[in-house]
Amino acid sequence: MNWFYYASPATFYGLAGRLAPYFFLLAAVLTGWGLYLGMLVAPTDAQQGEVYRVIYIHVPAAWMSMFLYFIMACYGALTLIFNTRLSGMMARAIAPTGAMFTFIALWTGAFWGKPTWGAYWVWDARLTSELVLLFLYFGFIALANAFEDPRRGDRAAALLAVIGVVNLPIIYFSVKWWNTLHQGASVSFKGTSMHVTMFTAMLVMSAAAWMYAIAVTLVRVRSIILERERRAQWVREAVKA
Amino acid sequence: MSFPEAQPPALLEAVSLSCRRGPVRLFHGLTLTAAGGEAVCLRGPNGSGKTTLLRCLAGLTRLDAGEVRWSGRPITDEDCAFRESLAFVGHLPAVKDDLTAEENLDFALKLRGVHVTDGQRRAALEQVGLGRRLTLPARRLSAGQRRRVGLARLALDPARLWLLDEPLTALDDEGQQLFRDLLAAHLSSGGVCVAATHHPLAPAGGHAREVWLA
Amino acid sequence: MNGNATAASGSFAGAIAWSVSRDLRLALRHPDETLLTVAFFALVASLFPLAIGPEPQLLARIGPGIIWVAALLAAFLALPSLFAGDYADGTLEQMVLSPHPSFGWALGKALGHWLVTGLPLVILSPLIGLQFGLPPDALLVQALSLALGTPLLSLLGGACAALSLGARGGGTLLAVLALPLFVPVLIFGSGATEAQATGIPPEAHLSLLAAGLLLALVAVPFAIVAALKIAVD
Amino acid sequence: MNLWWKSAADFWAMGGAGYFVWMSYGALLLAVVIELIGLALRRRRALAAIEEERELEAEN
Repeated sequence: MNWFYYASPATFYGLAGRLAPYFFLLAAVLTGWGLYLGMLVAPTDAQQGEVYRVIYIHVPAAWMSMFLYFIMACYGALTLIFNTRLSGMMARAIAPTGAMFTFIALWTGAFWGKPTWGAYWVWDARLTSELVLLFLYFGFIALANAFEDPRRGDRAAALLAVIGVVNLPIIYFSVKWWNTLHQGASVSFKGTSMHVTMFTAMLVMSAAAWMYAIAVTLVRVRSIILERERRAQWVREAVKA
Repeated sequence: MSFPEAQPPALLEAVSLSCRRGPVRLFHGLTLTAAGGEAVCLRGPNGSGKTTLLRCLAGLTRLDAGEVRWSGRPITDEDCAFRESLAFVGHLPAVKDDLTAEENLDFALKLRGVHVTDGQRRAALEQVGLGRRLTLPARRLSAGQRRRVGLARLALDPARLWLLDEPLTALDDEGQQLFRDLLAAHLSSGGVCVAATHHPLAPAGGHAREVWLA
Repeated sequence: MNGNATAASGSFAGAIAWSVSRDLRLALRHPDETLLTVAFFALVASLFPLAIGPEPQLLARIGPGIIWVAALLAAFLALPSLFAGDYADGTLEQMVLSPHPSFGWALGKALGHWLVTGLPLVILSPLIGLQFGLPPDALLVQALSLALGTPLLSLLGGACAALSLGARGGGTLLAVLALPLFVPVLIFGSGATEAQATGIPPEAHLSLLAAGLLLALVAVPFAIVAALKIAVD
Repeated sequence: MNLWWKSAADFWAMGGAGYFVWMSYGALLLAVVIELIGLALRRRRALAAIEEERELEAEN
């Protein structure tokens, strides 16, 4: 398969259109199954009672938020090295979903923290670096849209994503160091021994989050392509069909 | 000035360049060569891509396709060797308001890696008619006088390739004549010049090939 | 083109010398800008006692953090103008096209920014520390942590300033880009002073800051040049 | 797979932590709904812009 065939926005527009529904379907099925397992079948947790069930969306959201930022940085590197147009659009398409997952991770972390630790916001290493990650996402989105020429925005935001992804581990470990320095080792989520159904439910929910992120990104990148190529001839045919 | 039969080796070669600015494709498959002692004049209506082509030749703007070669070697991204022989004059005269004309010239040449004595600098400024304004902060200079600081830099710059964007703007008749003298000296010593301009570039009797951009 | 001028030759030292000497001369033409940064630093630091109250033990405890945040914000304020002037008057094109290695003048610009903003903060910090009643040894560690931290801020902030050149949103956009990257510097910087003030040896914090600085000195100028080339494209 | 909960009421109560669990899941649901609506709006705006572009071209 000619790899660069699908790299051109025109052809990718069609491919994304065909793939997106399947990913949405997969996401729905996996979510249904995951929730069934996690919420209806999995037993109560010995220490935390029922509130631990927030884990089925908190952990996948946290994973997705970090992984999507990493993928954005990869697309950014592609944009900087090969100057391809589509990779810049893909990075822009991922950013809002990544920011959403980061916000959900923070929100669910807070609502989980209240009954467990007694406070909505605890300066725990993970939550704090998640908060900084949210600012990195806002920075990416703001920078990408801050220029007249969208290509210029793509390249500047791509470089920011690469700089951000290099700094992310440094931020995480500096916050972890800072956290243990001031409060001693905070309770870690991994303390609770994972019942097998709990673990499978969480994996299934992670896969569901994956499918959802891909589906949403494909749909959003189609809109971005339409916005960028609105004068092109192929757009007229594609839209008419 | 008779032109020798055998074509002198092309110093600057641009092979099938193409570049887009947003949705608009400015030029495609454009090829251009210039040998030592030759001046090429880019003509065309506003927005036809003259400036973008110049910036592509200098390596400022990234090309979508095509390649620019200087004395046979393709220009790479961090190409200090090529830039040692390049003098680029853009729309903006690159003059700092807070510095005097002499300081601006001094820093401009240092940035080009060119070392000249104070005497040479002052002589160049005199040559371009700024002799009495050496200690005046550039803020007080007119647009034409700022351009002349650029001319003084060109006079002292040993670069073999001149890429000039509208070099004659804001220059009065005397200034334009100064520029044409500098250009004639540059070409006669084997230099190459590519300029985007609406004014006639050809020095009296000389020849300047013209490239029209749609 | 008279032949007597020597041929153009790019050099690393030439690049740094050019950017530092030019930026210092420009700063000397506008000494008020440097004083503004220092005044802002002192002003922000003295707002907190007014807000929290003069109670010495409390001020001594929160002093290190506040001074570091004030220094960080002061260093941040001078960032937008780092490349904006060159971008506006066309000097940036000449820099990108200079035969000097771009790593050199990018490092020189960050160094110039540090000399004009970071260094005065380091020199003034003991004075402000006295305001918060910090012991002399803590003042020394604080000045050392600022001396290691502020160049890091100039480098990281320089990259973000280059990224947001010509962007809408100006200063606030730069803040959203740069401040998350400043988090580790703030943590280790203020952590060092606080450790010293509470009797813990600060060597760990200072060595991490120094390591961060070395890493940034080697890597960040490349990011600055890449960002500037995007801006000039 | 027998269900863990005795009755639907137990399920909603979530052993006393219902408020926190359903506020979390509700937030996720709301975020997803907002994102999907946003996507649809964005696509509609893009199509309208294309239409506008075509009319503009048709005129001159």
